[in-house]
Amino acid sequence: MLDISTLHYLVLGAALFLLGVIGVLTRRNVVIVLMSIELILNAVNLNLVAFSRYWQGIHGPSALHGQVFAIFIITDAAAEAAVGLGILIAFFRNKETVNVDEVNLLKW
Amino acid sequence: MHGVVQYIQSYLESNQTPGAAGNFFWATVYILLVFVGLSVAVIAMNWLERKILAHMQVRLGPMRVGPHGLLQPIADALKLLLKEDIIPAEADKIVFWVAPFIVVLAAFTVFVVVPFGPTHAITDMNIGILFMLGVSSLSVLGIVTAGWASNSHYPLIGALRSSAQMVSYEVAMGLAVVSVILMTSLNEASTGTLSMIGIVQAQQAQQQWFVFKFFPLGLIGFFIFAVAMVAETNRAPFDLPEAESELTAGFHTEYSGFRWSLFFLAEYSAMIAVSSIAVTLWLGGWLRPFPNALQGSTWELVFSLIPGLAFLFLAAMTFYSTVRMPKHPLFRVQTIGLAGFGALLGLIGLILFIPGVRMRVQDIFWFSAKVAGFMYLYIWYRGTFPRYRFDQLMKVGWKVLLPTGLALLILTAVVAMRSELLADVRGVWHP
Amino acid sequence: MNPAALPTNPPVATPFFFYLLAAVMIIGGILVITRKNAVHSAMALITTLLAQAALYLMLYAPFVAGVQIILYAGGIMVLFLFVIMLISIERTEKERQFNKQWLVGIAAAAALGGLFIAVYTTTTSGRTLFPEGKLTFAEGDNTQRIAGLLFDRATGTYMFAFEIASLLLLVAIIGAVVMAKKRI
Amino acid sequence: MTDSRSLSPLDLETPDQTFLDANELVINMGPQHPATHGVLRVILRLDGEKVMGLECVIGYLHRGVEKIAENRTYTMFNPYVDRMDYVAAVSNALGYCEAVEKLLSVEAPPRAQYIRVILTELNRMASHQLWLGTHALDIGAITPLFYTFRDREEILKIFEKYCGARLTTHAFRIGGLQYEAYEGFEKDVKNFVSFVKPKIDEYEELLTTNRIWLERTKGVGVISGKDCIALGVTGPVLRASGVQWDLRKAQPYANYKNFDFEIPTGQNGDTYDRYVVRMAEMRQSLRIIEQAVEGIPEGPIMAKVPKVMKPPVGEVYHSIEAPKGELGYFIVSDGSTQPYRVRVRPPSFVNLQALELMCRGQLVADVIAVIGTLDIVLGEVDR
Repeated sequence: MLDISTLHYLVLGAALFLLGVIGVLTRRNVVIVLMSIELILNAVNLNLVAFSRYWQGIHGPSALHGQVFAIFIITDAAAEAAVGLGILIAFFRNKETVNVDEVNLLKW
Repeated sequence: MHGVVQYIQSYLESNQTPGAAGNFFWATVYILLVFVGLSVAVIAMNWLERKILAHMQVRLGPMRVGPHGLLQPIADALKLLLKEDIIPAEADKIVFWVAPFIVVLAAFTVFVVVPFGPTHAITDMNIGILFMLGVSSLSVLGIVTAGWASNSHYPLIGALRSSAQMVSYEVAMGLAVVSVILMTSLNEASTGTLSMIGIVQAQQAQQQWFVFKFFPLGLIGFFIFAVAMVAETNRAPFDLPEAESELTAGFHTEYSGFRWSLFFLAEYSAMIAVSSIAVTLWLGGWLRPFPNALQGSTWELVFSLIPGLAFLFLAAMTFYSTVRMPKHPLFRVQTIGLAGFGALLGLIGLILFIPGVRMRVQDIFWFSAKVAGFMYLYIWYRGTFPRYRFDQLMKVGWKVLLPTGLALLILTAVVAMRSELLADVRGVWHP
Repeated sequence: MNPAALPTNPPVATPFFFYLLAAVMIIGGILVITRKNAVHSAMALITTLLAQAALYLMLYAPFVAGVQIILYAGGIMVLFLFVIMLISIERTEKERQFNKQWLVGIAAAAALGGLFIAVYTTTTSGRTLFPEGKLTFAEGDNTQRIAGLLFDRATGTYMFAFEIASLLLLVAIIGAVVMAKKRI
Repeated sequence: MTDSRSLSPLDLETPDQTFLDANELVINMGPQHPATHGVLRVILRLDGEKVMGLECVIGYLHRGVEKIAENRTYTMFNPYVDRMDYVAAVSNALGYCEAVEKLLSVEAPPRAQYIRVILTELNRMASHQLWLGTHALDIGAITPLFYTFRDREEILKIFEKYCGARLTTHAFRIGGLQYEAYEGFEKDVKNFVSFVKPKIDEYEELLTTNRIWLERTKGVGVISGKDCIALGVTGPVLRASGVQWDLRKAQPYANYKNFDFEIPTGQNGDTYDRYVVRMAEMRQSLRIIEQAVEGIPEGPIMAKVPKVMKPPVGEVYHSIEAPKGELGYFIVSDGSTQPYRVRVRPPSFVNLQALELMCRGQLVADVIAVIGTLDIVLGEVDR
């Protein structure tokens, strides 16, 4: 088998990203839409860490900017999930549904 | 064959963990060894818990299967394996099927980084303690999905309770752990570490268990962890997710037979796992007691004799109860069994006196003895305390442990800063 | 045979594990977006995240892997499951799963994919991005180095960003509480 | 919260508006449940863990005891009452025998009265010990159960030696006793008293100052004295709410006015006060037993009652202070050998009514604690 290059990771990241995009664009269930967003964020993370590995190969073991970015994105994802799910609960309590299609009013 | 012997020899002489040695085969063997040992420990724990609890409650506990009920856990295991495996008709079958395995996997995987000795660990990860906390937090996934998949109210409430409980106590637990990681950076050779082996080595280098470090800061951290770990493993007095008087059996109400026994196995191995974290972080892991006060080759010899003596003492106790067995022919088989068990213990004790084995095994012995102390605490709690109510449990977690943990972290950082600056002045600390 | 002769840091079976984990991740991702039941989706997502943590380990990023497990799998996904249990999902399971624009969505995603392919095939350095593929690092100081980037006075490029992130988390906590609370 | 304290009947149709009903959960606790003390079924409406309302469904242990009485002679019915509150069988028998004695206008001789008091108070001890063990078990402390059962065993041994049965004793007869106290009865009772006194301290040591126990019981299941009276709640539950009402003092029967004892009361009417009151009652019971065993007079143990009992036409209500509260017997006689109607006022049944009031707005775990603290016996609730 071939040695694994950065490109392998990038392709994997792109595939996951696309899956996430499809999920966000086509699903009606808000929970699954949020999960697809997590998928997208993770695809980005994978790319960043792969780049960091590549960068380390060039600039030595201290070039960890990609990994730091990944940590920030994970922090972001936590915040996003908390707020998103909070909105989801408020929405469900008032509308008794979790379908994005029904979020078509500016008030409820 | 010769190569194998040579390999074992070289391993025994080397200072690397089997995982670090990088040999796939031997790492696997070591994993199997640890897991078999863990299963045996769980079985022994089952018997001990029933006996100790029984004696606390003025009764005898299991006495029928084997002498003093020694074979009772085996009988229990057989019963559970032979029981019908019921999956409720309305349950979500796949998730119901998978959930116990998640719990068991999470509980067992933790042991990959548990250091039983400087060279007795499957692997020494750079992020050991992070890995341990992370993987042990995965078990909550299994519990939540088990409760949900049962499609029944009591398990669902149990699952919600346990997820809330475990997530909130993890925070306090993490803060206590971080304070220890700060302490590891204070020895003059290292810059702090997350590795489990590194943490114990830091205690060795600083000639002090971290529970006594910056007295009373280390002690406070230890207490926070000791409370949080009971809540983390869903044991009394924090056993709300499976509170039998309220929720019948909580998240595993609908489970039976083999699958139920997996939950049982996971609970006990999780108890051993968090106790090992506590022992590693605060009680010096494999280090023998008084590493700084009682030094010198004489003390080394004395302490290295203790494991063998402990086993011989157990053997003597067993023989004493053999003598006390009724002299009735009905009890002959049991008496012989007990004598055999005593002989086994004595044999182990004698083996532990062989110099090579002695030096090699005492790490494991001290580690296990400390963990066993924690196991006894667990049983003691269960025999003594009533159960907390859910809101009180949350109150303890968020309003007591969390602020204490934060204050502890800040105080530790301040104190550590001061000693680091001192070290910097001495020119031994370098970032 | 002395201890020094023991192999140190031997090459892991990288291609095999990469393809295995990649397959797990892709299958998990597909399951996430196709399952009717949100709990099944969440389980698939957890599998994906754990496989990704393993990939991080292969990329010599142990700290990120640990954070991934502890935060994503242990924290965020538990939150997801918790919420899924709070809202009853029986009704949504029987409903239509995909919206009316699913065709447009897939087309858009396909266009994006085409863009990716175009970029990756035209980039000349694509296949040689790991010039030192065999190079291994001591993992020992990964955490310390990240900490240096985050906190150190001299090398801490991301100190300010770190503080901002803590602010973000604070805002998120307040926001989540405000949103989810029935009555303040 | 203010309206949950009122006595309005539970309205299951319109949910309480302070709660949103998006995730209301209806849980069927029982009839098969480890902590409902038998076959009580409680339908709980929960918001998360908070109890929005509950409804008790009883009758799973109904045996028609009152109906059976109409087809039995007065003597033949006597053993049946033991099966109602089976953990306090002696008290049941005392109430029944005294009620029929009142109807017949006879009185048991003093010696019989003394032995009755000793056995009844022993039975109160046994009942309270069983309550303590199971109540602590419900709250999660498993060890007190074994301690109390160990000590209750000694009481049962005395019962067994006296009349041959341990639980459903059938110890008393209408008009007195069938059996003379056995050889060494007084010594056994004295030994028991000196044996159990330190044991009560032992239970208290485990629980009274235990932080978790205090948190679990203080302020849980509060009921005011007024509500107790309105609902007809009696016994330790009433006394813990600050009402000093004990039939042994208020309407002395069976020689109780000869003994010196106190009525322990609480102030807050919460689970902890009920616990304290019952613990104090155990000590008071021991006081009564000590006095009674010192002063047993010699003499006959059976009054003169006809072989075939035909009470005069009329009715009688007689109530005694059973361990769980006021146990009353209303007997209507039509002059025949069989009662025309027997109606029992069981304390457990009446006390159970307070459950809904005590639990609303509390948590699931509190429901368990409150069921335990009410000290119900389903045999008596369902009869």
